[in-house]
Amino acid sequence: MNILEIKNLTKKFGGLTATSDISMSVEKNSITAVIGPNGAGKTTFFNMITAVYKPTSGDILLNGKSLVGLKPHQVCHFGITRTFQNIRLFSEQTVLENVLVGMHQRLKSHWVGTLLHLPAITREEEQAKVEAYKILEYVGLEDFVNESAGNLPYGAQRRLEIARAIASQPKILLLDEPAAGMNPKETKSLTDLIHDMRTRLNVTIILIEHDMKLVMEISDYIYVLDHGELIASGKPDDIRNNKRVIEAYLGKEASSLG
Amino acid sequence: MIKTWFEKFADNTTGQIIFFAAYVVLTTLGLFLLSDSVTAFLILLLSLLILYYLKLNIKIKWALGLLIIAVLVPFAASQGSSYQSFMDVGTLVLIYVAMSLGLNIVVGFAGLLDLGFIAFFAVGAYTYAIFGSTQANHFMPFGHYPLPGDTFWLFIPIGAIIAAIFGILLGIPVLRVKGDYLAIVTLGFGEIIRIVLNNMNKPINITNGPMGIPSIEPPRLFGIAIQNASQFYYIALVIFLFAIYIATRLEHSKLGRAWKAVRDNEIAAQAMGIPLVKTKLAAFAIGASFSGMMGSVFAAKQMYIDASSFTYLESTIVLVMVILGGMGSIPGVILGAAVVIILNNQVLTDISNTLTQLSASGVISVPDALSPAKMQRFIFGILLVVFALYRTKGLIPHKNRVFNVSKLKREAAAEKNKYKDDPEVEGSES
Amino acid sequence: SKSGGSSGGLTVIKIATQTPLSGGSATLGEAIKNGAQLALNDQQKAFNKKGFKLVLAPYDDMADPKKGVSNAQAIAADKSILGVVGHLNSGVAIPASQVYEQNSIPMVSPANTATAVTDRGLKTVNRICARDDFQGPAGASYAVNTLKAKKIFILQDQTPYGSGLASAFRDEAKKLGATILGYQGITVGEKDFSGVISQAAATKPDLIYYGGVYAEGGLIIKQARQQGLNIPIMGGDGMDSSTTVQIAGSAVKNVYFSTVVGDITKTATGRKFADSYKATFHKNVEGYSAYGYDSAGVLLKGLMTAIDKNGGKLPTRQQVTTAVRGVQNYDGIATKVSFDSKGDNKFAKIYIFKFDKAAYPATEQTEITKQ
Amino acid sequence: MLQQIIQTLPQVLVDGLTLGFIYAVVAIGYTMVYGILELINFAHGDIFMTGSFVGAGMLFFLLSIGFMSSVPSLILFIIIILVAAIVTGVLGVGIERVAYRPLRRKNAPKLIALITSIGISFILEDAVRFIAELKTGNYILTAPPMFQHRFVLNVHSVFPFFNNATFQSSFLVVSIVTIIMLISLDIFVNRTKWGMAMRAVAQDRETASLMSINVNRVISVTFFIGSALGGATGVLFLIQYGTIDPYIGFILGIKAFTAAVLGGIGNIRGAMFGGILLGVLEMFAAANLSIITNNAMDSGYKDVFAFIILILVLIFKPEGLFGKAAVEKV
Amino acid sequence: MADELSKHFLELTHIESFYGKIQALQGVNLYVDKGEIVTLIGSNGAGKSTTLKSISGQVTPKTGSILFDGKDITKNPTHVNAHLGIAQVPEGRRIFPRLSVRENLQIGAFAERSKSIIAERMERVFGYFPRLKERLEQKGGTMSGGEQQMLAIGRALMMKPKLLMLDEPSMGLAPIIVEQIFDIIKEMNKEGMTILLVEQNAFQALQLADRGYVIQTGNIVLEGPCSELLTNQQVREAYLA
Ligand SMILES: Nc1ncnc2c1ncn2[C@@H]1O[C@H](COP(=O)(O)OP(=O)(O)OP(=O)(O)O)[C@@H](O)[C@H]1O
Ligand SMILES: Nc1ncnc2c1ncn2[C@@H]1O[C@H](COP(=O)(O)OP(=O)(O)OP(=O)(O)O)[C@@H](O)[C@H]1O
Ligand SMILES: CC(C)C[C@H](N)C(=O)O
Ligand SMILES: [Mg+2]
Ligand SMILES: [Mg+2]
Repeated sequence: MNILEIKNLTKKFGGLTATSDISMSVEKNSITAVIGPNGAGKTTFFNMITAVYKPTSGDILLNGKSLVGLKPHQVCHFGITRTFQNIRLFSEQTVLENVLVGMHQRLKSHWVGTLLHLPAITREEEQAKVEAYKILEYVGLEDFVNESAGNLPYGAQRRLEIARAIASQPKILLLDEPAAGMNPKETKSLTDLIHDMRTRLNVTIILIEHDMKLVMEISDYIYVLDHGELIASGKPDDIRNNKRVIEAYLGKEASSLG
Repeated sequence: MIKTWFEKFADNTTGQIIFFAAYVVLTTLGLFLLSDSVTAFLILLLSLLILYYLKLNIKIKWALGLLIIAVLVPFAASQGSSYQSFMDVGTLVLIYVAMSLGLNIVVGFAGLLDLGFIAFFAVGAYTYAIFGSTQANHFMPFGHYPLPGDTFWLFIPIGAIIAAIFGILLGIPVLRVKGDYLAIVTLGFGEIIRIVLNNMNKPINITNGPMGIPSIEPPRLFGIAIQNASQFYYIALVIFLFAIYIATRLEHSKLGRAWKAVRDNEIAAQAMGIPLVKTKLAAFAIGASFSGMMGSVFAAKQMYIDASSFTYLESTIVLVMVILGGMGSIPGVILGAAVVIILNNQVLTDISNTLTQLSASGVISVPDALSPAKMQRFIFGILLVVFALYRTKGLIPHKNRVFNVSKLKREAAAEKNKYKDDPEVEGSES
Repeated sequence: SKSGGSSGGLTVIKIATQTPLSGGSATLGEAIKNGAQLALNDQQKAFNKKGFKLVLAPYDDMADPKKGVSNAQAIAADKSILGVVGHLNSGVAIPASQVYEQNSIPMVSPANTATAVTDRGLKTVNRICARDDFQGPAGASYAVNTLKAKKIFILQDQTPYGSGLASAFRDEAKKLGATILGYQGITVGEKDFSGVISQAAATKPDLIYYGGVYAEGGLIIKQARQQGLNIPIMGGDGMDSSTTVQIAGSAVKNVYFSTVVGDITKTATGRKFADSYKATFHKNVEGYSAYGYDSAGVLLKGLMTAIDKNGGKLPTRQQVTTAVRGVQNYDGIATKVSFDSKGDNKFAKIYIFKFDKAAYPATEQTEITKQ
Repeated sequence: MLQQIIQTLPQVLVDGLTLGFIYAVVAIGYTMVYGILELINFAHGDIFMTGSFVGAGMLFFLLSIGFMSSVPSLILFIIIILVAAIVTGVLGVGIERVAYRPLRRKNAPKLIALITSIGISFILEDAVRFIAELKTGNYILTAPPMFQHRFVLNVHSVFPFFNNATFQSSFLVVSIVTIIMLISLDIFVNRTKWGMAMRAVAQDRETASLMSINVNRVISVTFFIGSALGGATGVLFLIQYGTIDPYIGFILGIKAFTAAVLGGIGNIRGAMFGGILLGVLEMFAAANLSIITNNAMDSGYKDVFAFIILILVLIFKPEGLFGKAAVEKV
Repeated sequence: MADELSKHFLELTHIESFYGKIQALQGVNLYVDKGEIVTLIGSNGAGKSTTLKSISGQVTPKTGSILFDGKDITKNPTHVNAHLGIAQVPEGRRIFPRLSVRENLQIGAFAERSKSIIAERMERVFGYFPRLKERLEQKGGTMSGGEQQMLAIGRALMMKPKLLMLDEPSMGLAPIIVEQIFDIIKEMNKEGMTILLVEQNAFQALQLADRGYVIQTGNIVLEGPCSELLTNQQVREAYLA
């Protein structure tokens, strides 16, 4: 069953067409990769799904419902969250607080209730903290609970972005270059984490990544963009050997690597 | 040496309590005996700061703090002739603290720079002033004004609500404008409100224009008219406590986290499901309502208001209180407001009076152009620069809440954990 | 630091002044303070004889109502203060006097012309100057009847004083049959008023009236002349300052103002005062210098009466308050003073002055007494 | 009604331009400092004020030297404006050193500099007041008239529906000097390396220094230029209005800052345009608001009018008239 | 110390650097000879970036000394070091977001006066990254992540430095561009530029460089020719996976 359906999505910045007429469908509970050369339009594609940008034309359907025209926070309410290529943490706040913010949309408390000291709300807050801690344990950040997010090493910040995103219990999780700035060993554990998230959390994952080893290893399906256009799609093995993809993106060496 | 002693002291609760009790008793006694001494008054107030730094149970701290400000300070001060003067400064401190707490929500928590905050204070003040004097007769088709002083109490919530509405009105342009552009929009808004209030004596006379509104009814409680600073002190105290309660409760609530998230990174905040518009408007409305409440108190206390109390300079002074105290830090903001008010309305006046007396009696001689009576703002300016340079993050900088990790760990271990393969209960999860 | 006590065996009595000593209208505020200081100096001996020493306690109200109230509380706390001379701005005097009333501190104002100052019926509040509902109409009748102005354009500075005065002027001028071509507000602190002036010029008035203070008034005069408006310009007591001439320069010719203080240099005592003022403060007298002096004089007169009534002992504030209100036929250098039941001065007069040349003081044209 | 508005239009324009020019140059001071430090330099209005006092002081001093009174006023003026510009320029650099650089070094939060700037503003106001009072006994100074020759712009004979406008030769001086200042500054910032360095420092100080840019020097130069312009404008103000006091910087500062934002803060041309626009709008409102609203609002509302226009502009163009929307790449 | 001048082009002796109270470097010793490519590898938070920042002057070391080209530069401000010929491609690209691509490149050659030399260098950068030439007037901040990385490298090349320090240049780049970047580094090095490279992609870095250092929690734990490091068991386990 397809959870997400992209129809002829186009985005123009002035004279520049960042994505052009892209269509794809993402199966529920799959891991889908979007790859392509720099400036191909991958991040722009994520930005349209999460309503950061409004598409110039085309449609985005989540379980058949269109997301176009929603506000970014509404998209989150519909069950799509993301991480950012340029890390965007709440850097002044602690690691745990970052995760708590991720839970925002599923906490029920209203501020009036908070002021009235309603026991239900106090309880919810307590549980939220414990769950946030569990999530930090899950991504391996339990030693940084009270650290300011901005002071974490790069790789840890990336994992915190993931933790914050899964805190909202999304149906679809978009990861924009999650392995950037990680060494191979760290990338390996990230790969395991992504795998585990899919099975354990029942989440559909779409990721952008330039690390072909990771991409080839975990994706069920790959879409390749170049200059805003979809130039190929298929299973990892098809993509690995696709001439056009090798030429535009992989290069000879890298394709032999994965 | 000193450090180790200090560390030991920090762990010794009884020691601290004894020390603190001794301090409070002594200084209370000090003020009681030297009843007109500003120094004695300030040293007693210092106990609150000491209390803040003591490592005691938070509830005990609150109880002690309340005891000091609600009982000891007024009692000790009441012995001297400066009683009303001290209580007047105390009332002003409380008024401005509540306003600063409101502005702190807007600037400190939500990160929206506001240079027109005094407008909400003005709105609250005028609301009571108009109906608490004969002014309303000019345009209200029904009713008889002034409303009796007993209705004052109603005007505290009314002031809050009207100010909140104005907060939302201001918020609407904010939805698009960012950063320092916002600062200028709010500045403009503040000036618009002031000028309009100052000109609304025609075509219909609503605010009596530049002439201001005199003879505002004093509040009445059980038939007693409240007119003394020492009485207003308690009204302001109650609202102040209310404001602190709201501010601290909200800081660590879902809404508080949303504010800070919006402040730190709007795009990420939205992506996490935080509605930008609603969150910002809530900050403006709640922040404004603190000012609105205190506005009514201010009008009743002054018994006369005109637009000159609500200038742009006032807005910046409230902002100075917030930044000086430490943005986003509730204790800091309280200290910031207290320092600014006490400096301006008590310490500097006192110093300049002393110097004036000295120069009058020929002890020191200064040319008239440099007469100490004219120096207050100058000294205040120097102090601001010095404070800012030496406490760059504010007097009491904001600290992130520290979570009890071991407790969280224990609780996480005790509960069912879907993020973990639990060997014992394996299979029980479906 | 605030307690009274004695000095050289004399009991100290303090008289406070509360006026703006900093900010835009400090010239006038300081003139009042200095005037009061001189009065204390002059009467020191008489009080010393009775065993008292007079000390002036100047407070800076910064023309800010909040500050005025805080200072008033501080004044109330200083038990050796038995009276206040001040304020300059009615907007500050009104809230501050609520505190004086609660503490029975007599206040004598040299300058607060707004009606609400005494109309609230406070026992402690007195003034030696005329009220705006006298000053405004007096100015209007002079403008309409003497200067024959038929078409008048009015400007005001949107302060309690300026707008109160201007509206009193407007109402009377209308009554006397003049046409009001416009009634416009300006902003205190600005320097460019050409906008409203060109509006005024377009309406071709015979006279421009300005309710406000010299800082803006002087510029309005100058800028009106620059736009070719050589008609008479008139103002109130706020223009009664040497600074008006400094600012407007030669443009000040053909400017009239009504004021509450007459030309003190007409009398010998007045001239003596001006000289000793100059000798003490190295400044020329302002209109309000003499009123500062007379206000303090009235206050000291009341104080002396209270001392005598109290058998030569230090009187209470209540006693001084009553005595001050009871002052009758006090002869000051600038005005005679008798307080009525509200604290207004029965002898308060309005004087009309005209600048014939760029020099201060201006020439007195006439004095108007309330019927 | 319309007729009256049109009649006064030439005069309103002349006066509006005069005021607008002054706003424009002061606005540039704000915009430059803002552009480089993202700091609203509240003290800038007071630097402007100090400039006017330095100019007045110089003028009195020069006139007191016997032979100087026979020197043509244009030369006097040039000396005065240069001295005032240099003094305030140095003052600006000094303020930056004392009040802002230490904060930068300590990595203080951005807003804390707001406090030092407000503090400096209080200090400057009172310091100038003390000095002026000490020297002259009065802190309201009126300069001996310069450039007082009156011109009548005879528009009426060409377009009978206009009234004539009058102006003084000072108007010409103000216009010419500001236009020279504006153009040279525009060239400096947009055409020279310094300008690029300023913008780079504004956007990312650390990386700018990696590009061999001496960040502190660039900031000092910016403060020098911004403050010198402010000080020079103070002299223009003195020439135009004749009377100054230590508080002129406050209101003018707010207005100029508003103008800077209206034009798009950080943008030099925006500040120029914003200043001129604000001056003209304000003058127009002062002259015509009561006519337009049929006396419901008098000219006391002129600032309300100006601020409403500002807010409207920002609602539809949140980055100001000349500002470019800063798209944030996500 | 100054009299026993280093024989190395760049030499760090016992460098300790701090962020406030947090100590990031615990006494780093490292040298680079003229014409070498040296790589610094280590896991997240080990102190690689801090080492580069200490050399360029963005972080001032508390103790220790840094000698460059015969001069003591330990306490030099950043811009002075840049004048001496030290360029750094910073972590996270640090493009000037509101300058155009052209201006971003021009500012790289800030110290260079000659217009023709600047133009020449710019042409060369375009040769490597044609995308930049296509987008000359685009604001730096709106470029895609990888495009920004190219711009950051191009900007550093515009300086024509004596020592080029690259902090994870391959981050966010397409595999095909990564190959190209490594080629460019080689080429620059051939022309006489000394290079200090920080990379997560340790395998490729070690293949390219002459010598390598491994840093762990602020300490250099291993150093040697790359051929040795590539075969070192510890290194293979920790960084080559
Ligand atoms: N706001 C914008 N304005 C103008 N151009 C833009 C904007 N955002 C992106 N672009 C351009 O659109 C193209 C696609 O950008 P995008 O960020 O989607 O690339 P990408 O595929 O994510 O690349 P990378 O792998 O380097 O991150 C790029 O050429 C970029 O310069
Ligand atoms: N601005 C900062 N404030 C506080 N601590 C910092 C800061 N920058 C780095 N650190 C800390 O200093 C240590 C070294 O960081 P550094 O950035 O040098 O590591 P790195 O080796 O470059 O890591 P990465 O591979 O993640 O880039 C880390 O523990 C990090 O958390
Ligand atoms: C000096 C004057 C401006 C004071 C004025 N008469 C007032 O009552 O405020
Ligand atoms: Mg991208
Ligand atoms: Mg790094």
